[in-house]
Amino acid sequence: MLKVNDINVYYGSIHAIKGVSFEVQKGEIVTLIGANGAGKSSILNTISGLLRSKGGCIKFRDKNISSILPHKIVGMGLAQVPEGRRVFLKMSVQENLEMGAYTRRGSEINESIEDVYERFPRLKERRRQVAGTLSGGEQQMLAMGRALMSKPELLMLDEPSMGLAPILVEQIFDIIKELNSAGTTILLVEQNAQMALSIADRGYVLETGKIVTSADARELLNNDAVKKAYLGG
Amino acid sequence: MNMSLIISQLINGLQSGSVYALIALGYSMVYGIIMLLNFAHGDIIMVGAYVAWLAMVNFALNPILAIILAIAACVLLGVVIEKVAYTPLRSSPRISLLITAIGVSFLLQNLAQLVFGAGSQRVPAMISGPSLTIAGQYVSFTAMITIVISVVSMLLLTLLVQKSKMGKAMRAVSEDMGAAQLMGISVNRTISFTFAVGSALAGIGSVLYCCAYPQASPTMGSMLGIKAFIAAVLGGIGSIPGAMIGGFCIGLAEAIISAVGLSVWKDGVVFAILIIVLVFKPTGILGKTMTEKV
Amino acid sequence: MSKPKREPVKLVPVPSVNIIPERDVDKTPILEVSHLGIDFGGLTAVDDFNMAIGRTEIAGLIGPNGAGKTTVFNLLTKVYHPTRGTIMLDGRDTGGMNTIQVNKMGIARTFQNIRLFKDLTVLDNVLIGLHNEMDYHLGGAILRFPAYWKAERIAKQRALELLSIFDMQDMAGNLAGSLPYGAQRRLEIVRALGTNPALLLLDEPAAGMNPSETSELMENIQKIRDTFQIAIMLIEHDMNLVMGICEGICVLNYGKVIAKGTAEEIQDNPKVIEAYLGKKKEEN
Amino acid sequence: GNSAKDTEDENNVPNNEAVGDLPDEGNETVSGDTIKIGMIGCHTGDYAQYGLGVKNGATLYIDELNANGGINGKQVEIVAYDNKGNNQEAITAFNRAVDEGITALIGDVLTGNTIAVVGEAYPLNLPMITPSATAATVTYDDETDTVYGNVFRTCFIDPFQGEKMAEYASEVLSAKTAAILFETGNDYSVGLKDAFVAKCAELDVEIVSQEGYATGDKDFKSQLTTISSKNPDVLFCPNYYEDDGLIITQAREVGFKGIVLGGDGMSGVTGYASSEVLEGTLYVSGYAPGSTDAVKAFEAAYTEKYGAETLNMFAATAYDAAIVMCNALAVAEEAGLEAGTDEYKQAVIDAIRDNSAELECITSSGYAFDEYNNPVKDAVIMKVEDGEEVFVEIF
Amino acid sequence: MSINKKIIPMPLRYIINAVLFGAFLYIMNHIISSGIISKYYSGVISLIGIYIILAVSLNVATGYLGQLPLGHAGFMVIGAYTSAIIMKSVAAGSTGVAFPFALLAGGILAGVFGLIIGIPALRLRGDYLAILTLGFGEIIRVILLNIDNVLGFTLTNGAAGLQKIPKTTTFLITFICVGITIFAIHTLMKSRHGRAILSIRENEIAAEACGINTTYYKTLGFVVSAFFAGIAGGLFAGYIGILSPSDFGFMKSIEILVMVVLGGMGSMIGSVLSATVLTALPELLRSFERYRMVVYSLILVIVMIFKPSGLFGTYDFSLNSLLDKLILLFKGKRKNGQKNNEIKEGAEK
Ligand SMILES: Nc1ncnc2c1ncn2[C@@H]1O[C@H](COP(=O)(O)OP(=O)(O)OP(=O)(O)O)[C@@H](O)[C@H]1O
Ligand SMILES: Nc1ncnc2c1ncn2[C@@H]1O[C@H](COP(=O)(O)OP(=O)(O)OP(=O)(O)O)[C@@H](O)[C@H]1O
Ligand SMILES: [Mg+2]
Ligand SMILES: [Mg+2]
Repeated sequence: MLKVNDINVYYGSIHAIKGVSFEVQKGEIVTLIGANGAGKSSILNTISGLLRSKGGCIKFRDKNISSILPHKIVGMGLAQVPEGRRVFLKMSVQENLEMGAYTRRGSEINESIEDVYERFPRLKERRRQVAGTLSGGEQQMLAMGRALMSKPELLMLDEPSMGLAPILVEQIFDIIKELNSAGTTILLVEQNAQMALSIADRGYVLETGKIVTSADARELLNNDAVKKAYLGG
Repeated sequence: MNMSLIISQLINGLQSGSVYALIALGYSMVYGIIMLLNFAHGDIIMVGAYVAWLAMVNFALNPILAIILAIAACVLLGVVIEKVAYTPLRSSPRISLLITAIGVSFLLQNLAQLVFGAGSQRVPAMISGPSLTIAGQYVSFTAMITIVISVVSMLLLTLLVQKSKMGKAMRAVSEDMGAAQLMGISVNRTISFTFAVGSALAGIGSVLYCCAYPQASPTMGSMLGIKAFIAAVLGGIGSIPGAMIGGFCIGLAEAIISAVGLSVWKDGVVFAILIIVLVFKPTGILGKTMTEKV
Repeated sequence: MSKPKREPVKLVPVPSVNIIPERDVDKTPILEVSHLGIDFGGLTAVDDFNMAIGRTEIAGLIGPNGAGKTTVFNLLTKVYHPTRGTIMLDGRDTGGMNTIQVNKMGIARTFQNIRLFKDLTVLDNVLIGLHNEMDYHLGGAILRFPAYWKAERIAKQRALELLSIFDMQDMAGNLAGSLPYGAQRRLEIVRALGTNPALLLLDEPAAGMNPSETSELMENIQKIRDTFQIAIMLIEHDMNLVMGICEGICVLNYGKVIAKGTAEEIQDNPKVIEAYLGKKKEEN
Repeated sequence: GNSAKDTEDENNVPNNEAVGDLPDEGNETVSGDTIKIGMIGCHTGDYAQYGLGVKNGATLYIDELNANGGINGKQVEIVAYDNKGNNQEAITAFNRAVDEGITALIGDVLTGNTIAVVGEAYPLNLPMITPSATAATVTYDDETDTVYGNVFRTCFIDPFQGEKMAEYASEVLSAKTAAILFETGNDYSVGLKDAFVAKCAELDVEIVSQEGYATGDKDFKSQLTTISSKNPDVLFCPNYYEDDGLIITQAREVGFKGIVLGGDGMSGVTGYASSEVLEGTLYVSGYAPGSTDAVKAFEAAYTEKYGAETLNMFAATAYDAAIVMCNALAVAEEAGLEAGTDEYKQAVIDAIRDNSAELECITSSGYAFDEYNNPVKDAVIMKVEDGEEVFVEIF
Repeated sequence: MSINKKIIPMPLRYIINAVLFGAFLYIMNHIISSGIISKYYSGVISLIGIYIILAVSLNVATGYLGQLPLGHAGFMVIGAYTSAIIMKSVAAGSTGVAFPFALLAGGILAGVFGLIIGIPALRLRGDYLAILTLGFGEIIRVILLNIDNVLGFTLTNGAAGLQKIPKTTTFLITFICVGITIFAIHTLMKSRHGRAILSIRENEIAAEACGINTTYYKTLGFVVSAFFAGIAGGLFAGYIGILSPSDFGFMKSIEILVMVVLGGMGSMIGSVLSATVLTALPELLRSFERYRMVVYSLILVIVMIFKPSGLFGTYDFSLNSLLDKLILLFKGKRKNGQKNNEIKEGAEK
């Protein structure tokens, strides 16, 4: 479904992503793990078009999207929950969700909103509140809910558990699993490697802009090097 | 002061206030989306006035056609300025954008001076109609039409921004361009649209201005722009009804100050009002205080 | 402006940070909060919040998202002014004080969303933290009196030492904004330490860190407490960290305290499990 | 018409001036066969129409003179610099022109700029004639009671015009009440107003209302509504013609019925308001367009060369200033003095003062200067009739 | 980037700078007083000096404090009128002696206004502050224009302006002021007070959390900025000899702001160079007369598009670090890998 081939990203003179290639099959949960600054977010941003790769090619559903503008990519069924939530702080919760459905039209939008509220009852309580005054966790829920509003085929999540209460982390991971079983393909970036690998089908380990290991999630969980570096063991 | 004098002074104030308000709306919209004090906005009005003048005097066109041409020219100019001068600076510090806007403003003024000469040109009447008499006081047709058009523009604009999809896209883009793109919003199109609407308002403002003060001169936009901008700030920049209220406040304040014989202090008093309002209500009359969540 | 009671610690080089004295926690309270509460419009974000922290205690504040934890920090540091209740720092009521005065009295903090001076160097960030520890005046600065040289020299030395807690002294010349995320979080802690606090508030210090970085952070937090002999209160969602180093834990939900106690007590508290921890703990 | 086009052409005419040259090395003074005259003024900016009028008017005469063999066989070279109507630029431009070796100056244009330039030119005793700076203090320092011997002008002074209009209102129009609407940030306007007020007090004309406006204002209705409500016999508008056009239009709109009076700045107002509202408006001027053959010839030549747009009163007084200046230079040249020397400058100054009375000029029959170096000229009263500015009488 | 490469010990660095600056003053003064260059050039050089002070002082509020004042000309005009009124009232013989005091008085009064404007400004952020300062500048102008009529005495001479001000501004006094301004602002900014000002620009909430009295330092930034603008105004008055309020409108403020931004906000050398270039540029463009404003505005737009952070960004040139680099270049060949050593030296700076 998604095929990333030899992408390179530069920030000025900093070479942040160095020839990364990987792929995500339809229906999979794939996770990218790596230390701070390894380049995980940069990869997601490149896929969604916010950053541009020098050379290389990104194929989504067999279409080269490496030079398509980000807003068009969303329309093709690829959504991203960006790092740091980035909800629209001055808009209400409800409006944020509506923005998520920007590419869609029609009456099912309201149903989708209700679906999201069902998943995150807390959001329903705060539907009229301005997103800027939500707590960190509430914002994270909102960001996920918003991404779901576009009914994506591939959902990219950038550290969705960051700053969330344990109970919510579980909930978020449950939602991810649920979404996946409902047919959404997931590309997950996580610091919480333990959790991520436990729900993922496959994983890639990223170090300073390069993929160093790729394997089945189960294998990675038992990989000593991975254990030592990312699982605190 | 007798009653009819007061009424006629109020109408004077409302008329000039309406023009300020229209222009302030444009300022507010552009500010709202890219946080730019678009100093070139006033000069767009100047170009509109010259286009109207050219159309009617040099090409002897019908006034209606001249009005359409003037508005179209403003829209085009606004969008082109945005594309050429502001788009490359999207990710730059805001002050660079501000200086660019000032540069564009200077450029338009000086080009106009080069092309049309330094003196002003008389713009023939574009709108005419029957005048009214209210409370024994004569009210000109242009005054009425100016007030009506600006109120209608404000209502339409409020609807546009609050209700339409494009309006929501505008608000989203103004907050976080990256996230807006992830929602499937075309940032370029949204910003261009905003500039087009803002400039169209400038175009309308320009036509109404010329009806009231039928002259076009290269620097006519700068003071007008600043006043309108103050109106926008006074009302709470980014707020559409705010721009309207601000415009009327300034117009009325000027009229009242002049009426009581303090006209030489007019500009000073207008600015003093602004400062006092800002000190007590730092975000303007209708501006929302957004406390930063820490 | 009431003069802060706390004596500024004279700027002398701190003892080497590697010496961790063996000692017990000083439980006499540095901070006592009673009946603290704040409303935002109709929303009561924090209500009837009571707690005390010992002089060298490490305390944890946990709770579901939106429970009001960050708000408590904001109240303590006077970013928000409480609607009700009192905050006593070292026996003094902080009512009517502002952020700056509270800081001078000894509360320093980090932020949930990092607020560094991004375009300044790491060293400058710490030196700004040390602002009130230097005492030369404006004229002395402009005319470069000896007091300036002396204070700046000592401050710089102190800054480098503080940075060395996290082994960051080599980054001193880098721009703060260019640091990796984790390093930025650590720098915020160093900067807060610069203000010579008696109580250090850390808002999710481990957010965005992986497990190995987190365990390193835990050691460092303990090291800071031991070296500087200060109280630390932290908000964190990483239970390994909280349970690992906090001597006392307070759990908030919907702005109210639902439980208080040691790590063990909290872990087994059904209310906490229901509202916050989830069933996972039982599974383990 | 195609006036925009005209302006374009006018400025593309390459006048044989030193504009394009950078200052030569070594700061040479007058070269052997040319005489350099400086021309500093606001050629760009808000008041460019005055500056360009002055520049073109003076250039017109000098070109004619050069075509006829120049002064004493020497060609006259113009060193023209723009000051954007700004004092700081006026001083630098002047110093630059001095560097270029000018022997005399026609300019500056605006009063403030001229005073700034006088500050530099007086110590050099450089002969200068301003065709347009009307404030009394341009040629005379009232604080120290010194007359700047080197500074002359070919236009009226502000007080003179203000007084004339007050007298005219009282004596000819039998006005008993008057109102004023003036531009507060403009020393010309304020100068005229002050003189008008003072004279009215003397003549028992009551000033019922004195309103000001700020530079750049276009809306005068509030002031005019107040003025109109007091029903004055005359309204004195000592402003420039573009503003006056708007003022008179709006005055009629709010129902003012009296007579509008103006100063020489009103010359040209017919382009800026309809003939109905202007009908009967009177102003004092130093120049009556189309009044004599000499004036007609000047206007024809000017229009042919530069178009009609900047053909204003100051173009005419600048033409006169050039006549006076060139005549004086000729005197010094004939005396065989060396350009740039103190004697030469003094000789030019003396000649301006003593030898100008008999000259054939267009806005005045010769220039006799009083003890303050101000010209003794007759005031011309102009009136707008059927959209034309016509000569009424000499008052 | 290492923080620790200062090789010349501190007091010596100042002496080197002082000597170099003194030599520059001496040579230039000699050149000017001996008439090697004409009044035109010396006038332009004085103007450059005045604009350097204006740009550098505005940079304190804009570049360092991170605010956007649009009324710098207001402070300048206060200094100019104050100094001019004083100079006009002193006896002709003693103008030379009185001038420095007049300048100081102008600076102080401007500073007082900086304080007055700074206080309401504290409540405002960003663009609202910009508008407030714009309004302030305009109010000052309106007051100077009309005050005489109202209060009945002649102080400012209204629209006609203050004329015949003794022309006491010389190259020497201008550049001594330039030197003092640059030195004072430099030493201020490289101190705890300067860092406090910077911290407000960077993040006000965090600055407060660090115990920095943001109110005090914001006001300080304004006062310093205004004070030096007042001095520049006094020099301007003594240079030009005539002051009229219309010369100090909004456009003048913008002109100065453009200098700061074009040079790079927060870069002192940027302000200095861009003040120099932008003052000299119109003179170089004199040959184009009618096109020079068009060219000026085009340059402005183009520079901003291609170099949005200004020509120098926040880079600050320092003669010392240049010398340091040269010295390092020589030493570098001999010494290697002595980071620790350098850190110690740096710490002792
Ligand atoms: N805007 C930027 N300018 C310069 N460098 C950047 C920028 N954004 C990221 N980088 C650098 O690029 C590298 C990769 O960053 P990225 O944010 O993709 O890492 P990450 O794996 O997502 O880290 P984290 O776990 O902290 O989110 C890092 O070294 C970072 O410093
Ligand atoms: N300025 C404000 N205006 C309105 N509501 C606010 C404001 N600040 C906080 N709140 C509300 O108060 C509640 C507590 O917020 P707070 O940020 O303290 O949560 P938290 O416990 O820190 O959560 P998290 O762990 O997600 O950061 C939230 O519901 C939030 O929406
Ligand atoms: Mg990331
Ligand atoms: Mg929080």
